[in-house]
Amino acid sequence: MKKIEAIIRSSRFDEVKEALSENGINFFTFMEVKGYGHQKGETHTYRGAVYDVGYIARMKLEIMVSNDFVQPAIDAILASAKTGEVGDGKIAIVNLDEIVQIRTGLRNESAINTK
Amino acid sequence: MKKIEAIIRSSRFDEVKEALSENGINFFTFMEVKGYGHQKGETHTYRGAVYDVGYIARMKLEIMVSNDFVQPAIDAILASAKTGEVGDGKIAIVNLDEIVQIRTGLRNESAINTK
Amino acid sequence: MKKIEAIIRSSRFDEVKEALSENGINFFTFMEVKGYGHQKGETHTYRGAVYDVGYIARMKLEIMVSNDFVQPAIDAILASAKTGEVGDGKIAIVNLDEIVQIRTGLRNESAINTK
Amino acid sequence: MNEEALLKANEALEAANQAMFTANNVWMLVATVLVFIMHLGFATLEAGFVQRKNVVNILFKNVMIIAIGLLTYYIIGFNLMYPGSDYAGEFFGFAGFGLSNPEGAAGLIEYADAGYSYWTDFIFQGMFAATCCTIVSGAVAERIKLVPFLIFCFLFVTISYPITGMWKWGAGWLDAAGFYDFAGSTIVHSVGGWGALAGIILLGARKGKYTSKGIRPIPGHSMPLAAMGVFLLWFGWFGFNGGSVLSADAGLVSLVFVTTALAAAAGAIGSFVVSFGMFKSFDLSMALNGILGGLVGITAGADLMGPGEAIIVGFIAGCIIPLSVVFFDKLKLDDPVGATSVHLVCGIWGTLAVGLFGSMAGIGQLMIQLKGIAAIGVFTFLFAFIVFFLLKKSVGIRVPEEEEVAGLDIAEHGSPAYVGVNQAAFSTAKG
Amino acid sequence: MNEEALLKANEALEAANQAMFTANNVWMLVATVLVFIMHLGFATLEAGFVQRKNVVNILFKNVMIIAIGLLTYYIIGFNLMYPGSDYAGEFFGFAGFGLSNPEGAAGLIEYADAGYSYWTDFIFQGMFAATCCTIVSGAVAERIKLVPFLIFCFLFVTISYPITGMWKWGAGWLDAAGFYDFAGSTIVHSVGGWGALAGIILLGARKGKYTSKGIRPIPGHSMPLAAMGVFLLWFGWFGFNGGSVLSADAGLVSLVFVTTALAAAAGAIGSFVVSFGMFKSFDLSMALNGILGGLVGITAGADLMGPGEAIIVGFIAGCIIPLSVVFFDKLKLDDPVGATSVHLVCGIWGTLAVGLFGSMAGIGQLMIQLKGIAAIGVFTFLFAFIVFFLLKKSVGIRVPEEEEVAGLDIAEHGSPAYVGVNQAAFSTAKG
Amino acid sequence: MNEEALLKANEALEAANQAMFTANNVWMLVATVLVFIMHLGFATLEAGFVQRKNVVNILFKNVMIIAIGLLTYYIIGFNLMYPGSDYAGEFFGFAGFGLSNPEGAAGLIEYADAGYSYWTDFIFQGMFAATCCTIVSGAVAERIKLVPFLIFCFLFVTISYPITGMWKWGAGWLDAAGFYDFAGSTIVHSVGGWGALAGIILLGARKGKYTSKGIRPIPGHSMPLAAMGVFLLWFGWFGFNGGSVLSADAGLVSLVFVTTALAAAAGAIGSFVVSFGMFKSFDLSMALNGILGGLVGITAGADLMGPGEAIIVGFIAGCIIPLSVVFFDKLKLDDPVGATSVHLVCGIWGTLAVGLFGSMAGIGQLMIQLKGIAAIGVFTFLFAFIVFFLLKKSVGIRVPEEEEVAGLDIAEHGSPAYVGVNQAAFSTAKG
Ligand SMILES: Nc1ncnc2c1ncn2[C@@H]1O[C@H](COP(=O)(O)OP(=O)(O)O)[C@@H](O)[C@H]1O
Ligand SMILES: Nc1ncnc2c1ncn2[C@@H]1O[C@H](COP(=O)(O)OP(=O)(O)O)[C@@H](O)[C@H]1O
Ligand SMILES: Nc1ncnc2c1ncn2[C@@H]1O[C@H](COP(=O)(O)OP(=O)(O)O)[C@@H](O)[C@H]1O
Repeated sequence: MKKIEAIIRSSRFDEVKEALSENGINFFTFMEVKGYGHQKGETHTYRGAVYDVGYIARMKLEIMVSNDFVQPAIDAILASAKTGEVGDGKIAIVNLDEIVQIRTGLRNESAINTK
Repeated sequence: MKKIEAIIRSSRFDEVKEALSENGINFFTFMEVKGYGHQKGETHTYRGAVYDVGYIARMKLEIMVSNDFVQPAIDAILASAKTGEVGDGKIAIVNLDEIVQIRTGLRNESAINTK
Repeated sequence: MKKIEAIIRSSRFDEVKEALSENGINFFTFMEVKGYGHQKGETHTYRGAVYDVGYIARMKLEIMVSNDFVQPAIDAILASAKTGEVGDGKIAIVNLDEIVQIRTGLRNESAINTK
Repeated sequence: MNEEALLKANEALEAANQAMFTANNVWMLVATVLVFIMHLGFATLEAGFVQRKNVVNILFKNVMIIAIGLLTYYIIGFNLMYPGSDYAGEFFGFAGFGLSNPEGAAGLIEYADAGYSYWTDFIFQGMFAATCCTIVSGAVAERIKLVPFLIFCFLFVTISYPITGMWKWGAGWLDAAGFYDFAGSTIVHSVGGWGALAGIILLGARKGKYTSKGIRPIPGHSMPLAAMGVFLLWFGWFGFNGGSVLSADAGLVSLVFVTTALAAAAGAIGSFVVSFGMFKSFDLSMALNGILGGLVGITAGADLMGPGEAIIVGFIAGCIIPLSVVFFDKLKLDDPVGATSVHLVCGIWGTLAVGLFGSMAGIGQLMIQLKGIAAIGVFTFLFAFIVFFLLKKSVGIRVPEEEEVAGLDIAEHGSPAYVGVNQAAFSTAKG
Repeated sequence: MNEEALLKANEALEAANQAMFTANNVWMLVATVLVFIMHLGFATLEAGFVQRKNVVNILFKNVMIIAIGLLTYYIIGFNLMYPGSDYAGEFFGFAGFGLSNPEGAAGLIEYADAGYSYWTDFIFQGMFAATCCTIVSGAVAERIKLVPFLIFCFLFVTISYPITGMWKWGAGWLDAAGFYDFAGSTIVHSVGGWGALAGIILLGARKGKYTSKGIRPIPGHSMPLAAMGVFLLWFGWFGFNGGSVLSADAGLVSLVFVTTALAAAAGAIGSFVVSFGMFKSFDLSMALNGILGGLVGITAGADLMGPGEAIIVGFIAGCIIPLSVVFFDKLKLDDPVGATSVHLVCGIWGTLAVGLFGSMAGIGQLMIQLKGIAAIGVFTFLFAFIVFFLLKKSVGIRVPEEEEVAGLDIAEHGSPAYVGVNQAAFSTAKG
Repeated sequence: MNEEALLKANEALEAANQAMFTANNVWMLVATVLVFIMHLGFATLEAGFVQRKNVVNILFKNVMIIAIGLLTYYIIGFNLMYPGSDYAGEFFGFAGFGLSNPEGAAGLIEYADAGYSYWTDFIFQGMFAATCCTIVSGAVAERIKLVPFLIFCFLFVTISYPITGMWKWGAGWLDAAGFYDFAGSTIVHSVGGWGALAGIILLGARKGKYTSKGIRPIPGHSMPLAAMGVFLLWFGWFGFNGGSVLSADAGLVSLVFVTTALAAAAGAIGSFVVSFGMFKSFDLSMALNGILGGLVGITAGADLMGPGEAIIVGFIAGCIIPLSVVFFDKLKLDDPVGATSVHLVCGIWGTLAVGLFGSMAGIGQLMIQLKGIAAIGVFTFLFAFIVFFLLKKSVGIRVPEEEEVAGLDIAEHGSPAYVGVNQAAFSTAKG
């Protein structure tokens, strides 16, 4: 089992969600994060001083899947999250030793609700 | 060393904290996250239109522990976070290559404050 | 490739950012988290009752790097985030199976913008 | 020409009287709008002192209270509170449903001895009426069911408040007995406070407030809202007390302004000093409650005191606040906004103060004040307790625990008070 | 001594007249500040009903509207709206640029029959003027470009509003025809509403509001701000309607207070009942709009109704609100704050109500009311439509999609409305 | 019958005079409540312009300032500022501690030539007094220690403000010299501004504001709060300037309303134009400060100007704002709310404007204005500097760096201004 961590533009969130859903992935956890990278932060102005806020706002999705779903998930995200502009974000794959569903106590493959 | 990632209901937070503490785990980091899964989002009404907010609010706990503590931690979370209703959340176990305590520079087992 | 997860004081954020940058690491994602550990939470007073809010506010940085950069990154963080007081936080290293840059579809080393 | 001069003089006198009537009435109308804006003050104060998840609910209640209060006061309340001279010295009277300008436009100036017009009388009193329910709404916040609460308000403002109000302001038996309550320390504030007390006794505390390990405070979600509420209440209080002169009498209204302002200021200082002494912190919520305590305290005797006496009365009210808040917490009576301390306790204090300070002070007056406090307290508390009790036994008054945890905004209104930054988090709608 | 008495009597009469003039003028000035604060009411209401990312923008617009409104009303508007008796019964008139106290200080009392001074007249009317643009600003929020919007406002408040205002209040042809609109259900509120309607037709809906799967609501970011706005508007409305008596006449102003307050309260109840029936939820935003609907509804006939009639007019206005909001959504006319429902629809209703209830009711009056509604509606809608259309074809009126997604605060102002907890997130400045 | 007519005429004249007195006094009391609500305006403006972590602190200070201001003005300030005719033309006078209605109720109308009563005089002036400290509180926000600040305020409002106020309004030497300051551009606003300047010089800038790489702005946490503050201040200013007529004189008060409103509007435009020119952005915070600049600017001569002149004075004040803000930043004088630009710089400008525009304009007057500005400036700045300096050397005036980083809300008050969504984050209480 793997955990897919995707950092995406919040404006692409709906599209990514739909693309994942079309690939049978209807489960994930997400949060708002701040990114620092190629793309510079927004430029703000306050009382005559112009400054860079130093970050860009992004969404992070964490998706636990069984191994078969890793490639389809990556493809779905690539297809839906890409704008081609600097700042599109990254996907990382982390290996998971174990997954437990709290409600049932079921472990691993059977704990993942990817279907 | 492992990192335990638990996604739980915020209403169970206090119970989970207590259960971990009873098992000698007095250290973790947590954050508010949004979940998308079996349980549907809250239904809101605004000016005559009913809609699903598309997510449920959850807490995510990240607990770094030495290997001995993995099973007790899982058991403690299962016992304290479970309501039996859809939406109870998941626990995932990630392997850690290394842990460093910033204050002391100590590494690995000695860096983890589980006792 | 590794993901470095660093939990630091928000008051050290600027210093850490600079130290990473000096080591050629100009890319990371960060978020506000709450910590529970050695350091007790802030003590608040409200209408005559004194209470511990139960957590301390921290920043979490997630930095994906190729293996060569792990040690320099750890050193940079240790040097810049340390105050020596209880509550300085932790660094953890997670192995990554794969990294994909959404904009280009490039994978792994070439996907990481550490240079 | 002799006749002409007299005619002219009469004309001039009538014009002067009309001018005075107009000036008086302008002041009473200004006082009315000032009392009106107190409802925004209560709304923001209470909204600031509750948790984020119960803000829509408290705002909704405050909106409905003023609407219900004005309408029922028109239909029943006004004629129950001011039944007319036929019922002087009585316990109860009613002059019939609805309103009717008694004499028509021509008679306007005679209505209240040139102090104000008939319509002004109604609308000024109407703005006061809803206040008693607003006070309750803060104390029972975060756990009461909406519809039973609105039923309670309807009955409280339509029946209970006008009846006890009539006892004094409607020339009833307490008035005849010499009880004095200038602008309503007892008649408005304590009445609200007794209703609040009955409510919180029957409701119980918010989940998690009183634990086996001690009190677990549930801080209000926004201090700017709370502070705004207090400033707006103070602002409105100039109309509440100043309008209670029932004319624009220059000397008296301005004296009432001075006593009101100084008592509020002294209340802030009193609360500051005592709460710093007790808790070693500069507690904003206490200073805010201290101002309100000072205002409630001076309300019964704002026209009887000199500035120095007003300062003493306000200062003591301010000192009472932290002690009273801690006291109610000791009793496990959970009042998120401190309404019982501010309105009930300081309302009693202010009413007693009439017997202790100012131009009516004296042991005899003190006894009469006690009598009035007790009579109105017993009636109001019983009324509120019975209504809440019957509601509790029938439809229930407390939301289910899940709803309390989730917050009343989502549970009862399906709508949060604040919506976050990121619209992307919204899925496509169903409806 | 005979002579002396007459002289004295004359002196007294003059003094009495001056006193009455002063009292009248005090009321009109108080009404002016109350109308002024409605601009804060609009600002907070609109700010509360938009998304977090468009708050600076809406506040900026509200600040600029009042500034532009006052200045242009001074330069042109006032003399276009009140060109003087030479233009009575006409469609258009203009008394020249700027202001000049016509008779000097000595003539002050004669200016408006001792009701108010020349300067008071200007400033009271000036406070009204900007309102029509503020109404538009809410409806077109979250997607209109700033500069074209300010150009629209400039033209709307400088030309369109004074011209139609003159038709009735400036003694123009509609006044001669017997049209009645006491404080501006049509002349102020519907005019704003027609401008809003033209704007939202030409602008289109906010991105993502109307999807193939149905309506996707875009909830306002702060209910406390919205509620504050409604209370402040209600507060100010006592000046808006009460000041429209144009003197401090005790009977009439106080009657207007009563009808205004009761209509607002009934509007809240009407909206509450209908929206609960329709959506099975206690919708705060609807209750708030219901209050405003009741206020707009009573505005045309606030001096003609008894309290019972005012309650009916307000209640119906409140009932209209949820129906109208749903109706505009059906037409895919996107109005974030409900300005078209509140100001246009209830403005029409209120103007018609003059022909149905109160002392002028009658089929003949109803027809004249319809005529006035139609004439002003056609003129204003066409004016606004043409101006917005020309702006659309030239500079464009809608922000680019990316800017809409990012929010106008960052895109147009480079500055968010709220800055988060953690300053550490700020990098060192460039500038 | 002859006698009867004369008696009647006398009675009528007295009634007319009483009516005028009452009307005048009603206006002065309304002005008082309007000035009162400016304290809420300052509180929300300053709260909006500081960081989230310092909001409780600034609210607490604003609450304490009005409390301290009113009480000390009662005990000392009023009789120091208005020591009576014995001290006319002097530098200093004192009429004793506390207040005493000098003639009793019967003499009320004579007190100020039927303009207002004794108590009105005190309370109107008392509301002004605290303003000077409120101005300082904004400038020194986010880094000053609470208790030393309150000590400073106590001394500033009790001693410094009344002494310089006496020089002009208390009929002191500057009044005798012909200095003119209608409602306090210098006497209130610049005085506050000088105190602020002394404070920020001795305190130093907030940590991280001026870096080696340039200015790092520290944006205010809530623009809605800031905007609300400015609207409330503008609202209150109608009482501040309108009440300074010291009667309800219809022509003069309404002229002051016109000049005040137009100057504020022109200030917004001036600031908008210049700041757009300088920074190419539509900066809300500058537009808000521009309004305040226009208001401060017109304050000294609001009764002397025609509307056109008021627009010029206000427009120039608005233009000054962005230049002045940038200028103080160049000097590394850190003022989170722009109090020095608004109150000090525009206060000086407004005082000078009396010599340049309006009915007193002239080179001689200009010189006298300069003299007054200098005299009051030197005295106030020295007073404030010495007090702050002594406090700095004794108890210290700046919070430790950790406290500044953590925020004063937690460090000094143990309580955040806003509490988040999730109560689950709270542990069980200790206390
Ligand atoms: N090495 C990295 N580690 C962690 N997060 C990263 C890394 N590189 C990029 N990100 C995240 O992805 C976001 C977009 O990356 P950026 O470099 O701006 O664009 P792109 O990926 O298109 O080159 C960043 O703001 C950051 O949140
Ligand atoms: N595959 C997954 N990947 C990431 N997070 C998940 C996954 N499945 C569930 N979650 C998280 O757990 C929460 C609860 O899951 P849900 O499927 O609703 O209930 P249950 O686990 O009881 O079946 C989700 O809202 C989501 O935050
Ligand atoms: N075992 C752990 N798992 C996850 N987070 C931890 C762990 N230990 C510490 N942390 C995080 O680091 C923060 C600081 O740790 P703390 O124990 O207070 O100080 P120190 O590391 O200096 O001993 C904690 O508040 C928490 O966020």
